[in-house]
Amino acid sequence: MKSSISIEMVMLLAGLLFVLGIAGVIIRKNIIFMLLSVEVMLNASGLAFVAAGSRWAQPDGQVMFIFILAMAAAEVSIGLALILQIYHQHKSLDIDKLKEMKG
Amino acid sequence: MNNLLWLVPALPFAGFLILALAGKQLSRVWVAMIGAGSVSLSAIVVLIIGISFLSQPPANGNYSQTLWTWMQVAGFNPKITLFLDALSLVFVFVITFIGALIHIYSVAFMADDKDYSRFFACMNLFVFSMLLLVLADNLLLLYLGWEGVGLCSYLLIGFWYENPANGYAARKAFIITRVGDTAMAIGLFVIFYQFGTLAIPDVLAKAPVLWHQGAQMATITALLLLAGGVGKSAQLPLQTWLPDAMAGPSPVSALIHAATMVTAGVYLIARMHIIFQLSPIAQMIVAVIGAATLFIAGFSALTQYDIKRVLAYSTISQIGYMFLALGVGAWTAAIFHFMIHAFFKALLFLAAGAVIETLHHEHNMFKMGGLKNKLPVIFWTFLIGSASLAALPLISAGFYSKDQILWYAWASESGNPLLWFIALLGAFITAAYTARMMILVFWGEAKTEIGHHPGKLMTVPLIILAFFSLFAGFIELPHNFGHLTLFSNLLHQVLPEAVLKAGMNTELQFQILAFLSTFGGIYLAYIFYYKQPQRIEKLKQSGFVMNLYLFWFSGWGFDKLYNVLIVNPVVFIANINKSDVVDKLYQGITFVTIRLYRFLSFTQSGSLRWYIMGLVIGAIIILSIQIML
Amino acid sequence: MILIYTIVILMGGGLLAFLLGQWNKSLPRWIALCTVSVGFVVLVSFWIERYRAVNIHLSNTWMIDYRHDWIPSFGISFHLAIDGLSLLLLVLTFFLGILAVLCSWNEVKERAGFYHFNLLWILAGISGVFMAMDLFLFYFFWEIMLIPMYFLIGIWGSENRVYAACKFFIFTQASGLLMLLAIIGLYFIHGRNTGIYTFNYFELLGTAISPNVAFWLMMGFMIAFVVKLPIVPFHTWLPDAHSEAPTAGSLILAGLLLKTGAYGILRFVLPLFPEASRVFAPWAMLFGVIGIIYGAILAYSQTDLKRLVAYTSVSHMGFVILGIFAFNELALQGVVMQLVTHAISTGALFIMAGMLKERLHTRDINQMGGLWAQMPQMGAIAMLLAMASLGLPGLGNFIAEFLILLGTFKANVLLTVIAAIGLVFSAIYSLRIVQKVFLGPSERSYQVRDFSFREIVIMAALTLSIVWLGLYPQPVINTAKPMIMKLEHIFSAENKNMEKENPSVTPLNMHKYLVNNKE
Amino acid sequence: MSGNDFFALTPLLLLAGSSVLIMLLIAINSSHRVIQLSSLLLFIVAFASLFYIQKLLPYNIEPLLIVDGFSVFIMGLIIFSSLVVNILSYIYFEEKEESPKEYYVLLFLCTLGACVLAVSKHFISLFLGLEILTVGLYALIAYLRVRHHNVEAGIKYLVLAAFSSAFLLFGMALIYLQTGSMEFSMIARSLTSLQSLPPLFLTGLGMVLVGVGFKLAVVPFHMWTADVYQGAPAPVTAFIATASKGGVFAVLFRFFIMIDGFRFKVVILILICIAIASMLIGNLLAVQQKNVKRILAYSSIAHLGYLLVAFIPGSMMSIKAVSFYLMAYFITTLTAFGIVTILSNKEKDAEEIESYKALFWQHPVLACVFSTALLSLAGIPLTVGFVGKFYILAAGLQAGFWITALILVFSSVIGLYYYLRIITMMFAGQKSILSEGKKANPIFYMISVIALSVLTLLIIWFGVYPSTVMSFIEYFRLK
Repeated sequence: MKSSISIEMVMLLAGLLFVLGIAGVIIRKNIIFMLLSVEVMLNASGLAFVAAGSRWAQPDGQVMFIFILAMAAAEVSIGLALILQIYHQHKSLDIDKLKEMKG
Repeated sequence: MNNLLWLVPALPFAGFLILALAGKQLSRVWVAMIGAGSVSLSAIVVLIIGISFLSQPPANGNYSQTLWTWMQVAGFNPKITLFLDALSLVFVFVITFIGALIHIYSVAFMADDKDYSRFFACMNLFVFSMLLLVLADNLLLLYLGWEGVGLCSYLLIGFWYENPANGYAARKAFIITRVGDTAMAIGLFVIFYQFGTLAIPDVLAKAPVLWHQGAQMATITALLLLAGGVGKSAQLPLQTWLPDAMAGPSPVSALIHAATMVTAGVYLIARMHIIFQLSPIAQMIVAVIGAATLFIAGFSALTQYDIKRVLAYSTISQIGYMFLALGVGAWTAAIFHFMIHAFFKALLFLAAGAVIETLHHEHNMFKMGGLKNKLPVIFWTFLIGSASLAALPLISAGFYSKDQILWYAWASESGNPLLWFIALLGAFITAAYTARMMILVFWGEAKTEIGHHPGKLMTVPLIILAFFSLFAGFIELPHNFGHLTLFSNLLHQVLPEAVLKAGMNTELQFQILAFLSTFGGIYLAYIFYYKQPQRIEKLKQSGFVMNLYLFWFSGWGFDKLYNVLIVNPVVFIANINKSDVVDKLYQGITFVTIRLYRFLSFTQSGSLRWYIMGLVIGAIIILSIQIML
Repeated sequence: MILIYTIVILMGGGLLAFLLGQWNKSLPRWIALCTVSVGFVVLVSFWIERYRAVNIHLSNTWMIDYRHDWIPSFGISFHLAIDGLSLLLLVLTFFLGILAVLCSWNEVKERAGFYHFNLLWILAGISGVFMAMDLFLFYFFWEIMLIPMYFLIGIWGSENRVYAACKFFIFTQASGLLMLLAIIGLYFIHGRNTGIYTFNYFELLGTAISPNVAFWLMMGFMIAFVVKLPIVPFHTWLPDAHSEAPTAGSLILAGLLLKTGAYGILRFVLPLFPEASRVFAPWAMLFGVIGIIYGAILAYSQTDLKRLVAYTSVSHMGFVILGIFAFNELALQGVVMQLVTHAISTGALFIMAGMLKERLHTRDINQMGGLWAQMPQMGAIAMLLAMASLGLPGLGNFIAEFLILLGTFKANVLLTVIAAIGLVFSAIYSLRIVQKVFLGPSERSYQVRDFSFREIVIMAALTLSIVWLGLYPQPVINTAKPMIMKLEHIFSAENKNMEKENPSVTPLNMHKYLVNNKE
Repeated sequence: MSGNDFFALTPLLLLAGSSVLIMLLIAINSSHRVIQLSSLLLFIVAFASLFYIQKLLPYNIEPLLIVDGFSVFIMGLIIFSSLVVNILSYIYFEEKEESPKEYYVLLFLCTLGACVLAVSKHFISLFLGLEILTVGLYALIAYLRVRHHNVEAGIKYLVLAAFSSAFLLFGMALIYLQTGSMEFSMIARSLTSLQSLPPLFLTGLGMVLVGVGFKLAVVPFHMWTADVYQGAPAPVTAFIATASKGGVFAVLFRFFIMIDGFRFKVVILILICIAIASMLIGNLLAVQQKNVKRILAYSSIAHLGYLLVAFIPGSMMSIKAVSFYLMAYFITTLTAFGIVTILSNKEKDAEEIESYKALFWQHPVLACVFSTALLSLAGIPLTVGFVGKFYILAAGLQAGFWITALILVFSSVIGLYYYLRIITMMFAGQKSILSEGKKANPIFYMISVIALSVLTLLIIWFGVYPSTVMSFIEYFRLK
């Protein structure tokens, strides 16, 4: 079955999502939202993989996507655990407050 | 006799070693015995050698003894070789003989000094170095002696080290002579590359072969050697150290700064006379330097109040005469004057030392006076010395030596009337300041109480020296007055005869002029300092005279000139650069590094969002580089 | 094997001193003394035996040559060899080593074990430098001596020691790494030319290198050596290191570490890059002369005694570089003499500064003065050393400086004359030392004792050797001769080529007119 | 998969199995000591298995993995460093944490991840290995969760690592899009025809570099390093500094060798820029730093820069130089962090430079060990670091990269300054402010000290006599 959406368009979307994710990470101060934005970036990469896989008509892209999902899940779970701890310690989720180490 | 030669320098050196290593443990008597004894023994050895040399002149005109080869590098192989010919013999004789007398004198003179053994150690070392200087067969060994005497001069000028002024004078002497020495060292380089050796006989033998008359190389070499001589002999323009060198004990002044070391320049030029002969220009410069020095120093001597400074300037002036003689080619006259001068100047210094000691270390002549009757021995010996210095006609040795020089300054081939006139003027001034000194010290009323009288150990050397100051002149009499040439005959084995201009045979007129100038000088002093001292006061009213007086008094302002031109700038640069400007460069690097660190560490702000920004910017840079290229 | 033993003895002795120093304070110094003395005796007897057995100045071979594979994949071998120059410097190393142990006999009371460990390892590193005939090995030893020296200065130095130690380390390390680059560069060039990849000195000799590359490679070597030597403007580590180091440290710095720089130039720079050296020679000589004058002027203005002596080293080392790049036997022999005599005389001055510090607790010469009254022996020795430093004939330094200037005169008259002015300056600063410290009025009323027996032994050894070298330097000259002849041979051929090219008269080639009569 | 495949993967399987085994041990409530010792044993077994699989080499497990000499060598390094970290961990965690047992599980997993990186030749296995490693590290870094610094470091690392992973993935996707394969050799095959690279591939490669660069902590992706090094527990820091970087560098190297990335000028240019920037900035950042862990962090940035210097020529010599330097760096860094670990106390890691004052007089052995390690990092002869640096310079100069070699020299001089500062501090003063040795666990303290001493001896031995190691590396190099 021939796709009606061209690869370029999908890649463009993926790139857009990726840049949006970057922007989100940079702009947001709340750690949860930062994690969220990172997820967006990861998914953008996943999308790119899927698109690439479909270009070469291989399943590899989709396999990769599943791996990415799994990895993102693991990451988020640890991330959330850490966020809990941070909230516990700092009573805040503002990333800019986490500046104890520098120099 | 040949193999006794090494004993001459070795004896004083042994004395030095014993005194330096064990001086603290020895009693004063032993110190004196070793100190004076070693030099006296050396004098006896010289006497033995000298007699044999004179009675059975060696075939080639010299004794030489090689002790060992100093080093052998690439064709440069100076040996430690002693070499004695007539010229050296005169010097060796003067050094050991006068040296021995001065040592004996010092036994009494220094009797109360706490550094008795140090004094004799240095004196012995000096005699050793000086002997090495005149006995050296090659220029490098000569240079060793040359620097060695400089060292001893330094040590002895600053002998009373507690006073920083003495130390300053000592360093001044060393450093100024070092300037000349350095030039001389360069001269040695030139000689080595020209002749491939530094051995004096070889150099002298090769020079006329290699260089034609007036060769440029000869001039360069001669001038470089001259620079060494000028430094050591306190001639213009390196004369400023000698008056200050009077800070040392009087025997030191007598031995080093009158009789021997300061005449090393004369020896060097006489020794290397062939090179000088090859360069008329250089020889002319020698003569001019001599004339100018004798003139300048004479006027300075006229204005001093410190008795030793008077004698110091007079020494400079008298060596000026010797240089003048060397410059006009009157080699033997110069050496003759050297010998006579050694006698009378040593005498004068020793006598002055005795006076100073008797007057409780009073140097100022204006505070002396009236000693004529109180210290008869000193007075008479001093008078004889002064007569010789002033070249009192006929009866003093100084007359015969100086007269020769005056005559040659006019009559020799390279002499000229101007030189002669300056020399004559010099003789006039010499007589004036000598008479002034005599009058101030011995006539008039006593201004300072005298202490104890000098003992036998001090007076006997004075008397012996006075004897020579009177009679040593008779071994060399003018043409028209006995024409005795014992001394020059001896020296003509080594040194050439002075060549006279054609038609010069009216020596008598010049002698009369010299007569007149001497008496004129004495009369002048008599008028101003004895008869009518108020005239001096009157003269001092005038600003011009006063300024002139101060100008002469300060040695024609040379010290000030050198301070302004050389010393102060160097010291200034040294002091502002004390912390080393180059280091600032590295401090700058450190500074930049630390600034960079500060900046970079500022980027490590700890803010996660900032880090992400950094990461993104890095990514953008990389991607844009990749896309662009 | 004697070569390996000397290094092993030192290193082993160091370790032993370190370990035993934990439970006995005085044992380390005895161990150190024995170790160094054994090495000294072995080397001296070897020297004498060689000197007697063969005409040392004629033999053209290496006395000992030991080689063992080390890192074969890089063509690196453990290659030690000595010729006369190395032997001289080795003897010097052990001689000063003994004195270094002796002069820190009472100075070092704490951590004596580690102190002597460092001392012996420095000596081991220096010995290695003088023996290594594999460039990698050379660099290896070159760096090895730094760390213990760093500790020596940094732990036992005076107030500002850390700064000085770091400065020393960083200067030498930075320059050393550049040399490493040059060594590796040379290695590859030689490898590409011949297919033999090796760091062996003998193989690398005569590597054909394009002039431009050769120049830069040479600069890599040179920078390491001139920093060590040191040459203005790379000298600023030296005053700091010297003034802060403990006495033995200063002694070794001045006596040995500086010499490794000169040795490096003689051994590596000139033979490996003859053409490039020739091109660089006028500049090197110029820097040498600048060093002579600049160091002397700086020495004059210092008030810290050790700093003053340090700057005199800068000045004296200027003569070394001047002489080396004159490329003739006279100057090179002078350089060898200068290395030996400067080590002795300046080392002695540093020891004396240490002794004064021990007694007066200051290095400021303005606070001294009039010490002669209480310490005439020390004063007399100081006088002699000052005279040595200003180049008084009869003492070793004179021979050195005279030969250097004599040799240089042939190569460049103008620079020689300027360098000779340095002799006047050396008189100024040397006499200033004596004046400020021993003469003049007493600044404070001290109660100080003169030399102890141990100090007399140290000073006697030093002064006797300096006088010996001044009056009969022939053993040193003969021993160094084969090496110097080889060097001169390299350059004499080129000399002739150069002279034909350049007929015009300038102040810089005036020498041809001053020296040409002979040829 | 055939039996042989399993055989070839024995070390990986052992590591994976070990983590399960430890989990079981935790479940039956074994003591910390038992777990520590058994994990030590398991690491040793895993390490030994590397020798066991030797005769198979090289062995391809299509399409994901390749077990060849190089990967065995890298795995050896990684497992070795985990082993050392494991030894050091006991006393560190025993006094700080009530139940440090899960730590060992995570350690095994991270080691597994790093080893997977070493054997991967495919983007998927690369990604898997990287994520196993990274996710494990998140937990390890923040393991002492009550400490503020640990958690801060954990979240920073987490966000940044995920962020950079996204770059890596996107880059991979682009390369995949361009070449149609994620296997290195296939990618290479589709590139062989091209002399100039298509922009899509270039962009992808750039993004991969961003991701990898982050893991390697090279400039400009270095900013997290100091914070994470400082915040993480000292043994974990040691692990991050060694094992994780080693694995990533290995895969990067394999990737570049296989696609022959060295022929593309642009890529080389970027790598040169990164190398120079890493060397300079890494060293500069440490100049006046007062925290030892941060100093070591910055120095690791610089050392990765040095590695890149050897990496850039892509020659035979590069491979050997990189292998050697990695080994040198591993041993040295482990030693250095080992000292930090041993000297840490219950409240605080020994990270202030002031706390090292007079260490030499208090603990001469530890001070000597630390000094040796620092000198090795500085590249002073007698240490392995010197031979490594020599190797790198040789590799760089052989290909004529004089600029990078010169920068290496200059920056390592800067580096010298801060290493010396630490060393100086250890020799300064009289009284140490650090506590006496770990009285609580004298045996493990001794074991740790012995382990570090052995490492020190290795540093010196390989520094003095490197030819055995060199021939070893020759045997195991990437072909």
